[in-house]
Amino acid sequence: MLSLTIDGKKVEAEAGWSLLDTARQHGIDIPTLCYHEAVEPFGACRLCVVELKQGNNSRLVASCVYPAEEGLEVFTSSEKVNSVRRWILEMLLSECPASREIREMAGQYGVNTTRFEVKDPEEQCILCGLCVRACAQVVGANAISTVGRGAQKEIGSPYLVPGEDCVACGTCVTVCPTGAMGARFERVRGVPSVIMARPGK
Amino acid sequence: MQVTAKNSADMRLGSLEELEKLRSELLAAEDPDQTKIIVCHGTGCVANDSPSVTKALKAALAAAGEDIKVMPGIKTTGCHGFCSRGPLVIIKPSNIFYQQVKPGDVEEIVQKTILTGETVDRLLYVHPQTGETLKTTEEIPFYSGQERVVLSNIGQIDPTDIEDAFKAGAYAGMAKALTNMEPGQVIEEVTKSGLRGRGGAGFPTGLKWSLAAKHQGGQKYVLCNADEGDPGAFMDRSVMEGDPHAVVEGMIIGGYAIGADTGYVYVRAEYPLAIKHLVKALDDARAHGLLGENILGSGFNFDIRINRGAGAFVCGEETALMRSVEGKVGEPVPRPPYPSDKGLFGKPSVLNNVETWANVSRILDKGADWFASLGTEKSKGTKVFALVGKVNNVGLVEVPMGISLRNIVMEIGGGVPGSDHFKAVQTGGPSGGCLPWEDADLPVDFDSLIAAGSMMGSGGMIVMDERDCMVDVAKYFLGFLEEESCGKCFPCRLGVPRLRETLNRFSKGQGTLEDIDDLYSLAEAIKAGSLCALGGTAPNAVLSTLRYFRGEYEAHILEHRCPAGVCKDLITYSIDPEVCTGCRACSRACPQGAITGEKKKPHTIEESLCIRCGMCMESCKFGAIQVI
Amino acid sequence: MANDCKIGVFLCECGRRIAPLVDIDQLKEKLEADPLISYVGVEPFSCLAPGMAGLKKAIADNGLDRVVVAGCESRVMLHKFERELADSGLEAGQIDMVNLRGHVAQVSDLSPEEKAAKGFKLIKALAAGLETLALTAHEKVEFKGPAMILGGGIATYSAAQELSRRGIECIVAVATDEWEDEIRMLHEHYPGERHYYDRLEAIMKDVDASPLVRRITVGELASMTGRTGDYHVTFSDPMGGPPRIYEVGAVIAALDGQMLNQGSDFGHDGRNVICHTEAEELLWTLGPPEGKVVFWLNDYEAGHPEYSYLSCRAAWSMARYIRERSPLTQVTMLHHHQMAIPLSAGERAASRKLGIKWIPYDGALRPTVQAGFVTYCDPESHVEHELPWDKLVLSPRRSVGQEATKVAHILGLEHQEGAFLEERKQRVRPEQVGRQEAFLAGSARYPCDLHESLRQGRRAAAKTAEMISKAQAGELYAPRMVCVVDQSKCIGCGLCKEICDCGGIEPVEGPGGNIPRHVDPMVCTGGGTCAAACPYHALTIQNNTSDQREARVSTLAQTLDPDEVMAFGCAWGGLAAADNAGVKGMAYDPRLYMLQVSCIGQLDPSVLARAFLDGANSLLLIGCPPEDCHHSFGLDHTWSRVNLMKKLLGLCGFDRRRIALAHADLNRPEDYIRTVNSFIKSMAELGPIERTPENREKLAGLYATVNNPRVRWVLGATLRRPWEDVYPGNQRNALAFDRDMMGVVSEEFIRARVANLLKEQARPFQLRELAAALHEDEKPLMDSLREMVGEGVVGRMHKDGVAHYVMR
Amino acid sequence: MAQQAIDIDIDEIIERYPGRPEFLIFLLQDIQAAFNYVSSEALTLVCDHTGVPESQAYSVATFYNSFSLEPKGENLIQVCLGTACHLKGSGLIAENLMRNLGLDQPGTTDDLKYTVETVNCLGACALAPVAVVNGDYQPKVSSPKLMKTAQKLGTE
Repeated sequence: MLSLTIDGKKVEAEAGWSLLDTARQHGIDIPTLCYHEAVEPFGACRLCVVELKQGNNSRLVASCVYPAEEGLEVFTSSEKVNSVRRWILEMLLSECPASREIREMAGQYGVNTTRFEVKDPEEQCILCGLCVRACAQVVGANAISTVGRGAQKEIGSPYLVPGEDCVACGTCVTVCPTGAMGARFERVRGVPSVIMARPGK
Repeated sequence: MQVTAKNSADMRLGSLEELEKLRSELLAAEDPDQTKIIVCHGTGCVANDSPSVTKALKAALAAAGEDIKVMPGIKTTGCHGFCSRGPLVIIKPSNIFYQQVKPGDVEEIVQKTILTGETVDRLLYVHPQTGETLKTTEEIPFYSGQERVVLSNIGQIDPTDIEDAFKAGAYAGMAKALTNMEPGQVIEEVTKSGLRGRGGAGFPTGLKWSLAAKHQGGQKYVLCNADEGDPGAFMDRSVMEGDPHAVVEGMIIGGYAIGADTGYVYVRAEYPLAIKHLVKALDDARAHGLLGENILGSGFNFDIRINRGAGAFVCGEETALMRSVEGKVGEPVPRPPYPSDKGLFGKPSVLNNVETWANVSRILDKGADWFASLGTEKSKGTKVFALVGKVNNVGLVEVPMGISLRNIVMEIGGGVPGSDHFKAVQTGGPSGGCLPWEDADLPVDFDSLIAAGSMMGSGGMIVMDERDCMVDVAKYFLGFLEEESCGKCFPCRLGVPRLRETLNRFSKGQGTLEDIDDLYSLAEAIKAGSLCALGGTAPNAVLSTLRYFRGEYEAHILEHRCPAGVCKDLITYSIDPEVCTGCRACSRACPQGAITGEKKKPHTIEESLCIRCGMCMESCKFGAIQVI
Repeated sequence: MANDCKIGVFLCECGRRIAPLVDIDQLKEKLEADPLISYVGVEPFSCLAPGMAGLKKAIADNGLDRVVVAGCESRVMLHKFERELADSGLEAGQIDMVNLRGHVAQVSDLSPEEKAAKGFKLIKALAAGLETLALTAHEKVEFKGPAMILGGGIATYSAAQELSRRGIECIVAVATDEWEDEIRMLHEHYPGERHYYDRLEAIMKDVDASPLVRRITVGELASMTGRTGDYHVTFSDPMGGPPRIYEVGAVIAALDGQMLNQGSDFGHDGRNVICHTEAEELLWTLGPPEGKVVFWLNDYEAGHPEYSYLSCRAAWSMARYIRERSPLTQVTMLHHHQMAIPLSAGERAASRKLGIKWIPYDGALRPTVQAGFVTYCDPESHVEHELPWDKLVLSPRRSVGQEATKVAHILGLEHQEGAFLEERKQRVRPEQVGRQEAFLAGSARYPCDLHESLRQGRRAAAKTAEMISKAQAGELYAPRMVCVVDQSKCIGCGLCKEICDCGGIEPVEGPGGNIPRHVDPMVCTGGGTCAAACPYHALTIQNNTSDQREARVSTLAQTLDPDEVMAFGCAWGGLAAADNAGVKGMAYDPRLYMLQVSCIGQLDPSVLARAFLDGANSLLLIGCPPEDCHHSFGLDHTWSRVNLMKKLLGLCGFDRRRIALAHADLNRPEDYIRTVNSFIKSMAELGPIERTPENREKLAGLYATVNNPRVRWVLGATLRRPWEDVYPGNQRNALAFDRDMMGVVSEEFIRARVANLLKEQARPFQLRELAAALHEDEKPLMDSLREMVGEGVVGRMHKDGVAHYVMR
Repeated sequence: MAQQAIDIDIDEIIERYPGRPEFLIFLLQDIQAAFNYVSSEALTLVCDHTGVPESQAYSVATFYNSFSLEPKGENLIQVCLGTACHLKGSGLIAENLMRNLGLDQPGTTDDLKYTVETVNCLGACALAPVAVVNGDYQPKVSSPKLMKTAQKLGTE
């Protein structure tokens, strides 16, 4: 048993629990986008950042991957934390304005408009990669992946055409936090199965 | 050569003694009063066609044949550092330093210097300020001002000849470590030396090793980060090209210290020569039993593999690099778990960069105290810098930690062309920042650079003058990082382009002072929120330029002008009628047909058509075209 | 039956997404009060490390061997629970999930108490299903005998090489034992690829040298029977001796397609106007021709633009061959202006250096062949040109070829007359099927070049080898939920094999004689429409049986309020759509109670009948979209089954609309909601079925009828067959057939009710009494009774002159 | 570069490395070097060999700059955009070259004759601005110089 404090509340945790696990177990809510219980944590969206204070120096870590440690002082919604979240959400508003989920979440942080120019008003995808990881880790089909890098990055099946590997189970659509996968689904979902070549059919 | 001829059947060295025996034999075999002609074959000089110089030399010597008493040896070496003066030819032992040698000059060199011993003065280096002609390397401030530890052998040895390296003491430190020291002692020694990672962050190397070493047994790895991505930095390349053995030796020592049996060198594919020399070095080392099973009879097994980078700057980040070695997409992963616990293939791993490994072999050879005696309290030893940009002596310099910017740029670097000061010095590559002339006396070491809002980085040092726009520079680095961001974590993927957007507006003369405040706040969020160092340091370029050159920003925003005359949208090209000869070169070059005028009469530029491509300026032989 | 099992239920609070919306405490109480359930736990997040630890502890402390997690989508999370709870001794099948969040909490404005009540009913139903689960042991798959490569295609050799590389023994069954012959004839299948033959030769030598490869010369393939790991392959003897039978563990078929010549409409004459195979032959025997050679890449005109890539590559390599050896020969490539020239930059440069001309023609105008000239229209200038030739080389016509077709037929690979044998990967999750990869290699699969068919050979071999090595290590298990045959019940009618194309059902000698079937568990995907069709209930999906479904249905039906509607959703359609509606928090009629099936086709009519029998007033089946079934025509078959149910409901005097089949696209939850709301609305108008004794009796009859082999047989006849290409199956003289079917159904309905009654009362009945009791006319009753007496099902005795009937 | 071998046996390349995922990048690099792009056929072969799912291989192939999935031109012109070169106007040089060849961004001309790439620092900062044409360094280039060189190559 480890003991640490989250937002001043003393809590206990087992070795191997992440800060997010621990917080949730004790009813403390931390926002997430790229996190889903069914797959390994990824630490990409940085919305789940929390502030660790050791003496007078502090730093932000992603609670979904950072392990609970004895005596940690964790703050899940300090000003520093919220500023990071607000900026990310504001940028997401301009990046994927079509996503209702993002607008709602941003609203909760008082972000209702964005100072940045909107590239594509139809865009919903935040590139959290949940669909990709679910396809690999939950379904085992490995039908989709990230394509390209950085700002050009997108999600799709090889050569961005419907893939043989997709079994059209829709897991990616179900785990998608923004509804982007639904919009993309027709472009990756495999064609109806024709019977497979095999002896004795 | 002849020495090893007899035991060439099996060159494997079974013990420390055998190594030292071979070393002394090789040294003994050297003829002291034989002249040696050293030709630089670093990438810089090669690009300046030094190979043909070598060819010409061989021919000339052959021609001169019988007139020569002792036939000089020709040695092609790695980079001498003084790249802007290449091709370089140095005559040993007298160390006569010839620069910008063309194949045509070779005949004269042979006739004069080799036969009669007199110098060819027109090939000597002339001090840009004093104007005096300097004969030998020792006299040239570019060299005399340096303290060469990592670079000590580079330019002296033939990197493709391991025996030449032996003569220069290669593998002595490694032999000492493997035969007379426990792994623990090795780590102690490195810790004692106070060596800090030369890759950028300056993490204490000894500490890093001990973290990996504490895992008892099991598979472990050491890695060498040779994915030198920082634009304007080429120290690591020169080390690998000029003295690959220093790196190999260092890695063997590291492997022994933490108990790893495999090393990986992750080297940038853009460095073909470096890869070639590394491969050769590894083969030779294996042939001499310095890699493989039971090295020097110590019972320690170790070998090194080479991975070529595939073109992703982010792979300079250690976790990303390891993913890349695993054949995966080079995206960083969150830490903890730290590589020293779960690194390559999930095994404890230690990653250092080329210069660090090279330092390790020196430390084990000369001792921790010697190393600790160099540099400052918190930053021990020396640092190699790639001194580039608006500076007279462009090239590689190695100096003790803590010496001032002024010293490096104005003394060793020979100052800024056409100016008595620099406008800014950019250190630390894209992660670093720009330091102003006011900071010229800043001691260059890890901590003071960070305090000044920049960082040591891998050692790029880009000198800028008044014609360089700080907004443009910041924009450049952000553009670079936007290109190179892996796109995994949101703050970096989304934030960096947004920062650049704002700067774009500035460089168009748009934007407001409020934007600057937003810039600060967003930059802080990116620093704090990003997953890896690439994102975490991305805003430095903006922050540091804002800190020291805010005025220039305001000039763009408020007065809609670019003081340095760089930002396209805020400048106009014009032709000075006094100077213009009406030669038509510019009007022919102009892709827009914006330049008109009769033959032999001054031309004019129709501004509405001009796209500011600069073609006219480049094509004008008389410098008649200026930017306002 | 595992009636002594201990079932635990774990309720997730899921942050604020379930807990406050559903009254967890009340739900907990209800469940704890239920005798079926031995333990109830509540976790903030069952799926996270802390929650998982809680589950494991509870399972250990209370010796639970069945678990229901009431949380979110089983499609997403079940996998994790199975993985995590494996070391608590729970296997797939022992854990089930209710989507409390997506089907209850998030999708209606019911009060927390009402939601708790709804959750209770769903959970209890699953618990009942788990109670009925009879867990079967893992089936280990073994390979008896080596792998065999047959069919004689060139991929034979790459496959054999790969197998021996991976240390797998294999038999190569070929027609000739001289591989030089093979190479000599190769241009018939792969013209223009001579540059590759050396490598091929190396492969063949390699194979020859391998001690693991046994090469046999055989006649024609006669038959193949068996299942993964245990096949019997029979060849006719080339010397005319008795047929030879080989016992092998795996089979790889290497089949090459055939190159046919173009017809005279392209001027083909086999002398000066020739096709690739002939051209290759020419180069091979006489060497490069003199004069003007024109390659007309006429695949567009031949109706197969998609093959132009292959033809162009072949033509290019022949063109190179000619120019390199005979510089005087002029070579021109004439191609459709839309055709992309598949040459790399380097090849373009080489082509330029070799002076090979590439001339595009306007595709709108078909070039015409005259003696010595081809006339074409320039796409730029639209001017007509004549291109002179001494030899005109046309692209070949590509077909699967007789040879390949014959073999394919015996192996059961043929799925469409004359079409190439390419077939797609099954769209089920990898863990659902034991054997993913096609074992077929060669250009008979789809037109491809030599390199590609060799690759296919290697791939097929690699996949086979993986399986065999896994089996040798004793680590190859068949999937848990696949069909099994109860040999004691199976009469070998072959209906299952006829309707199920997942291929799991093992072939038998000859045209389906009365030999009990087997299922190849490595191929069956567990769709189970075959099981639902078996007239004798001889087929079942192990660990996911109809009994389990009946148990669920019955329990749920008993707890449902009159206005509540029972539904089934398939994991690929209805259920997934419901999940996605839940994720989006879209509200819909809360009176829907959805149970999950992995394919709507696995719903046996007996399950549907059970629902009505035990209290359901209506039933909605939601499958996946038409032609989108991931198993075998599940939706189509259910369509027929629902029609049967409608007939019977009619016979009972109930509204036929009480059961309906629908389909939903998982990506269109809004459509799904429309479906649900409209059905429930119409059901509300109907009101409930009165549970009078009379109605009960009829429903019992209904239930008995759908389990009647004769009825199931007729139903089976209506099910869509794989070769039928319309949904929901061809209707041949629809009305006549329907009349016959109705006849059978109503007959058996009456007989069933009579039987039920006599059994129940266990006393002699007069016709009059029977008619009164069943509220039927005496006439039809009389007919049925006479038959039943004739069959000896019912005994007839005379008491004071009146015939009395009693059950035998 | 102009003279790429056109009969390289891809299977020979594939067999250079053991069939393990960590050799994915090695294989892609060798194929890129040999054919100056990675065709979909090649990618499939690599996946078969290494056992990496196609989607992941595709992801890797698109993540790293050094791989191209379309054929590159006969002549490869790389302009260095390192800091030193940038300060000496290499950005403009690249723009001008591309405009001259009718490209609006780095890439390959329709006739597959030229491919223009911008590269990060080549470490030849002393020679800034630097371009590399079919492998040869061009020290201190200017727009006119580079265009002339390109023209010359085109007429070969």
